[in-house]
Amino acid sequence: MAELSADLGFCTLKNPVIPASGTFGYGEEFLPFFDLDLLGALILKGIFRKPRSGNPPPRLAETPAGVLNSIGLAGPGSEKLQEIIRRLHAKTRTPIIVNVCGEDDREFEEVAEIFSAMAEVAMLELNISCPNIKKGGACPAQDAGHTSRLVRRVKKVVRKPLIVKLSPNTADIVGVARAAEGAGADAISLVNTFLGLAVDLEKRKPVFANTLAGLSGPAIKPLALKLVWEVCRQVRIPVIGMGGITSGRDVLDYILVGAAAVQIGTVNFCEPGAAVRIIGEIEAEMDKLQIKNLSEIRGKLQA
Amino acid sequence: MAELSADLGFCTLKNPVIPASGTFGYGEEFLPFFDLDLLGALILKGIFRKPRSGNPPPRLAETPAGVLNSIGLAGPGSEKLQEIIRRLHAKTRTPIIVNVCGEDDREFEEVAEIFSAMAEVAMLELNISCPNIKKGGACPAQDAGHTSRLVRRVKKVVRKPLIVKLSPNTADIVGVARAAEGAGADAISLVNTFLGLAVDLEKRKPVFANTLAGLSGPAIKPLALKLVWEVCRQVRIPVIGMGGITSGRDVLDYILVGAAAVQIGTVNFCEPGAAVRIIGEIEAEMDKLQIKNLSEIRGKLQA
Amino acid sequence: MSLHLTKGLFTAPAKHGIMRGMQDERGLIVEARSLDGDCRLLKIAVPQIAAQAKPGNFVMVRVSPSLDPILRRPFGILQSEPPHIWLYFQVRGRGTQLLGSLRAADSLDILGPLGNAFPELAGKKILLIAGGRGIVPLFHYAKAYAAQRQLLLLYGGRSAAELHLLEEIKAMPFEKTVIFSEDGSIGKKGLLTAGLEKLIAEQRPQATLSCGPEAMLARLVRMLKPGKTENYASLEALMGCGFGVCHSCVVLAADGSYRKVCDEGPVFPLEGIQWPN
Amino acid sequence: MSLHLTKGLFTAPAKHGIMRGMQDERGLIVEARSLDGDCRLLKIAVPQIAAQAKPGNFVMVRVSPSLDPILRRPFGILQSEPPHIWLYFQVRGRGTQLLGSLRAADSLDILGPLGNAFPELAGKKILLIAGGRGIVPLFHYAKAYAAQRQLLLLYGGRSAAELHLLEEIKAMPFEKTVIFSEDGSIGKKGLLTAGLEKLIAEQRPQATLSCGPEAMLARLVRMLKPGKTENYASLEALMGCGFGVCHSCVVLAADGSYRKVCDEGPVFPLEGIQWPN
Ligand SMILES: Cc1cc2nc3c(=O)[nH]c(=O)nc-3n(C[C@H](O)[C@H](O)[C@H](O)COP(=O)(O)OP(=O)(O)OC[C@H]3O[C@@H](n4cnc5c(N)ncnc54)[C@H](O)[C@@H]3O)c2cc1C
Ligand SMILES: Cc1cc2nc3c(=O)[nH]c(=O)nc-3n(C[C@H](O)[C@H](O)[C@H](O)COP(=O)(O)OP(=O)(O)OC[C@H]3O[C@@H](n4cnc5c(N)ncnc54)[C@H](O)[C@@H]3O)c2cc1C
Ligand SMILES: Cc1cc2nc3c(=O)[nH]c(=O)nc-3n(C[C@H](O)[C@H](O)[C@H](O)COP(=O)(O)O)c2cc1C
Ligand SMILES: Cc1cc2nc3c(=O)[nH]c(=O)nc-3n(C[C@H](O)[C@H](O)[C@H](O)COP(=O)(O)O)c2cc1C
Ligand code: FES
Ligand code: FES
Repeated sequence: MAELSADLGFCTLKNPVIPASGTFGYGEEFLPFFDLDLLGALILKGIFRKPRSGNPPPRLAETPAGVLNSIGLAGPGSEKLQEIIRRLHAKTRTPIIVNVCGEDDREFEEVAEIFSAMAEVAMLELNISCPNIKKGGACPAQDAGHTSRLVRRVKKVVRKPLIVKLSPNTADIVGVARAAEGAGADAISLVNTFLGLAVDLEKRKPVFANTLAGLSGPAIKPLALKLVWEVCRQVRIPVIGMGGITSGRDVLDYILVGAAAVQIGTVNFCEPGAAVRIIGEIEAEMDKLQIKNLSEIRGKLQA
Repeated sequence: MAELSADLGFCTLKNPVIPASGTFGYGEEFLPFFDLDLLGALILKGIFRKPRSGNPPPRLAETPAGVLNSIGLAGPGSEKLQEIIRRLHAKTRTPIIVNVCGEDDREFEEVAEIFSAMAEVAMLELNISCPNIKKGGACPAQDAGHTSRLVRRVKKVVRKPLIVKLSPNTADIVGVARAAEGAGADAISLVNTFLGLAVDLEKRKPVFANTLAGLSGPAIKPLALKLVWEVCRQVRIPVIGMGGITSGRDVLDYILVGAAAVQIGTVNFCEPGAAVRIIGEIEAEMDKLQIKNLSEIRGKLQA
Repeated sequence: MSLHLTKGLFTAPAKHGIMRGMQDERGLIVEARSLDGDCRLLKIAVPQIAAQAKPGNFVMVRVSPSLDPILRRPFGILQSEPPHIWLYFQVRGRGTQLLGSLRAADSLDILGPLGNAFPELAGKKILLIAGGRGIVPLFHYAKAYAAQRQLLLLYGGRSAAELHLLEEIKAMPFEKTVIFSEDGSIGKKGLLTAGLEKLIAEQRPQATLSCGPEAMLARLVRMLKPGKTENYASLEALMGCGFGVCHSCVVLAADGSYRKVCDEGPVFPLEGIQWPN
Repeated sequence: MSLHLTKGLFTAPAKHGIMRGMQDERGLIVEARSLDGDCRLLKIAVPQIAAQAKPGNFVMVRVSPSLDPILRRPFGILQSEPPHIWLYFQVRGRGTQLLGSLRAADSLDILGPLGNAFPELAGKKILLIAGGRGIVPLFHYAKAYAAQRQLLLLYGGRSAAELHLLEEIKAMPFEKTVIFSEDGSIGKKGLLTAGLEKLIAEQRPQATLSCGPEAMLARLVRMLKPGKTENYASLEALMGCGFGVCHSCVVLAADGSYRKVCDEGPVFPLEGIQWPN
């Protein structure tokens, strides 16, 4: 029987499967489907300081094997999320990760500080890569300098492991990853969504009010896997890979290129029980390939 | 009845549908399926000066709603292609476009000169964006400076309209497009394939000998449409859009964001008659939406 | 703008009762029927979902085992006769095309029951207003409650070819049934809203439950006198997940907040929504 | 390395005769049978393709109407009885799973007939060597020519569960049929190559036609004495298009050039290919 634990350095997860921010609601929604304790960890929908109503609909468009989203980080704000986390923590021992958002550096810092102080929170993921906040999809993770400044600032106020989430919409994702590492990030996660466009031929307008939106789902897997591989080879901190995962084999592909763990996003929408199916498939696949534990293949791609 | 002609400035095509280079062989292969005269134009598989055997297999991998390819531009070389073009030209009046490749700038120039001299050739497409030649996927179209130098050099020796084909694997596709325009390109086509990775878990190796490969097909459509839109807004020369087109509606999406014509690639593999189906769908869709001609919607996206 | 529920305006979503019971169940099609106007009727064995479905609930259906289309499609439950539910839908785009091509003995994944339900409105006289395929949740409601409630039905559509289930409706104990078609091919000619005032004046229902195109619901809200009847509508929206996690299905409420149609709805007080003019 | 055909080694591809006739035809499944070992037999009405199919040809099948999986899958033609062809395949990955779930009355797009064909070898005594589902094109050959040729069959697979069509084979006028299974569950125990030398020594065929796993073909090329028999093999390769345009299906030929299996093959002189050791 394969051993599934995933070593993040600063902690070990019971398995490498972590539902991704924005695709797993606030956790509780999945209680009808499975015991949350089965997960490696879980990440809550991105949170700002204050409640946000999000973008006007439509917020989602289906694309071939993917979705474009422009949710715009609708959410209840930090206060309300603290309550939700307390309630959730009472129901599961799985590490809870808070996805920290901000319109500016100060908000990132504030929100990070709030949740760093909560005993129920295991780690923070700094979402410096959301394409749906600023017009044109701009975000701090497109720039190594901004990333470095922001991570350094946040690190000063938090006492929890800090995962920095990167954007694929940059020329030099490796440079940004190194900047995050240099600024003290404990881990890196990638990718957030790719900037894409959908248009409404009848109205002759973009489908989304923000024009651009973020592409996720199976369609992006080959692109995301390439970026995760490149980053894994250039940083020493653990990397959490994601993009288009729908199966246990997909997870092992990410581990093979160097990821320590993975996140699964869009698949949670079309199959609420996906996380647990995937965990089962990882084990079955490892047994079939006679892989005893993840470190046996992690980063072992011969390229 | 909608009028389908597509205005490229330097010429008018009877309709906007052009099979893309590398996905339409040398044209003749499609004779069993339809009359080539039905096409707006057609582009032959990329050509180098000398015969090339291409990359070792596997050369193609299926991905969700897409394919990764690492064909490596196998081909018979310029001499043989001239014969092929003469034979093809005897069978169709549709404008024939030669996709010009090179390992270095000199080869691009040489090959362009050869085919510019052929009466049977209507235009040239300069393929400065193939990710399957150099290790790591490097190509001239990743850099505005290189693009400018190369296009200028080629323009000096050719007497035919020159389309410059861009790569999505660059931070600043608009900068590269402007560089091509400034250097005298008559039109721009985009996108070539996106760099992606596929791995073989059993062998713990990349699927492709070159490690990276190029992603095409429906999966990339939202990403490609975004890039085409951005470029269309920033250059004055005509733009030929492509990426994931499988239907008449897809074509009109590209026209709406500003493309003067489109190319269709991967769909030719899974449906040899796709081009003709798509031309029919464009007409039907235009009639339904009461669009009389393409210029009525070209670039009319209100964003 | 606030995301807190405005008490009173919105009925507390039945969510925690119903959502608990939701299942991702493998369904078996036991009957598939094609109807005029490119409509389909599917009878599907989903014992767990059927046992719990309440009128107004819907399901998310995986129309293909492949990754494209990747999202499920939402459909109302026309009728629940455990272990079966019935779906009734119109072929529109690719998803409904795929679903419409399935046949008896095919199986597919169904997530449900989802959403809140219509309020029970026990003992009231209720007018059901169905535009086209909006008949679905109202049919379910009528099947479940017609014996214990006084129900009226106002049902309209483009033409006879798009109005189905008329035999079944005739067999149900409606107090009165009025049919409209835009082209006059069946029932009275015109939009169903043309018959609304007369029906209300004559029958004096205490509540209305409606489902249909947005334009119809918008017209209703302008015609129904506030306070005279309690009015609820079942809404549609593009849905990514159907169980409250993607936040894509929002509709703008009268109080300026966004409401998720999938788990705060699909049934809302008609006046609680901002309708287009 | 050159891409010019090495005259003599490769038979000129029948391409221009056959490829002209290729069609993308809508096929109707008229019979679907499940066999042991996760194998399937499909009988499909494709009048145009069936009318032109020659032994050794194959088809590209669109296994799903959706964009995923996007590529067609190649399958040999087991038998052509116009207006029908038969496919015989093993469920392996997602494509064959989808294809294997289709039933009578389902329809699907089929491109063919594709590829060159086996040489006719009129008047010769021919040994057919089939490993597992490699039986497909050889079965077609035998059906077409058994009456006019002296045919021998050497057929092997992992176990009885993976060896099908034995009844049909028994009914065909083979001079001799030898069956092997790796686990001994049917016929002789072992790899079919264990029976090769004896069969050749006894029967003295003038040609061999083979199809099966790469390892089997590689073993054959080492065992068959050059010059003694004319040897042809039908190859498999990953295929993007099946009609010569994507250049993905190449195999390394003995002369160091790459050959496209789809239109320069799938039948090649056995010695014309570089086999792994
Ligand atoms: C709660 C709910 C219950 C529904 N119940 C029924 C029902 O019982 N019977 C029925 O026929 N239809 C019902 N619908 C609508 C049905 O979901 C859509 O017709 C279907 O999703 C279209 O899918 P498609 O792939 O065929 O179309 P697409 O190709 O996705 O789109 C085709 C057209 O349908 C529209 N559309 C797409 N998705 C939706 C959606 N979720 N809601 C409304 N319009 C949409 C698009 O805007 C487009 O105009 C319901 C929708 C909701 C939200
Ligand atoms: C000319 C030709 C004729 C064929 N005839 C038959 C036949 O008559 N019956 C039959 O059962 N199979 C036949 N095959 C093999 C068949 O095409 C593959 O089994 C099928 O494509 C696998 O598809 P999949 O989606 O199920 O598998 P995938 O998920 O794509 O892959 C599953 C496994 O199948 C292998 N595979 C994928 N594609 C091919 C391929 N084109 N050729 C060989 N292996 C492949 C993969 O490497 C992998 O190990 C033929 C192949 C060729 C090239
Ligand atoms: C609807 C939606 C909402 C998302 N919201 C967030 C978010 O709040 N914070 C964040 O960091 N990422 C968010 N993401 C990105 C995902 O976490 C993930 O990075 C991305 O979807 C890629 O993974 P996938 O291909 O498995 O979906 C969101 C994605 C989707 C589709
Ligand atoms: C197998 C294959 C071979 C290709 N060869 C070439 C080529 O020779 N020259 C070129 O400019 N582009 C080549 N391309 C890129 C296509 O022309 C096109 O830019 C790309 O596939 C995107 O369009 P699509 O999504 O419609 O396929 C190739 C693409 C594929 C899939
Ligand atoms: S459909 Fe996902 S939240 Fe409503
Ligand atoms: S499969 Fe495309 S060239 Fe052979």
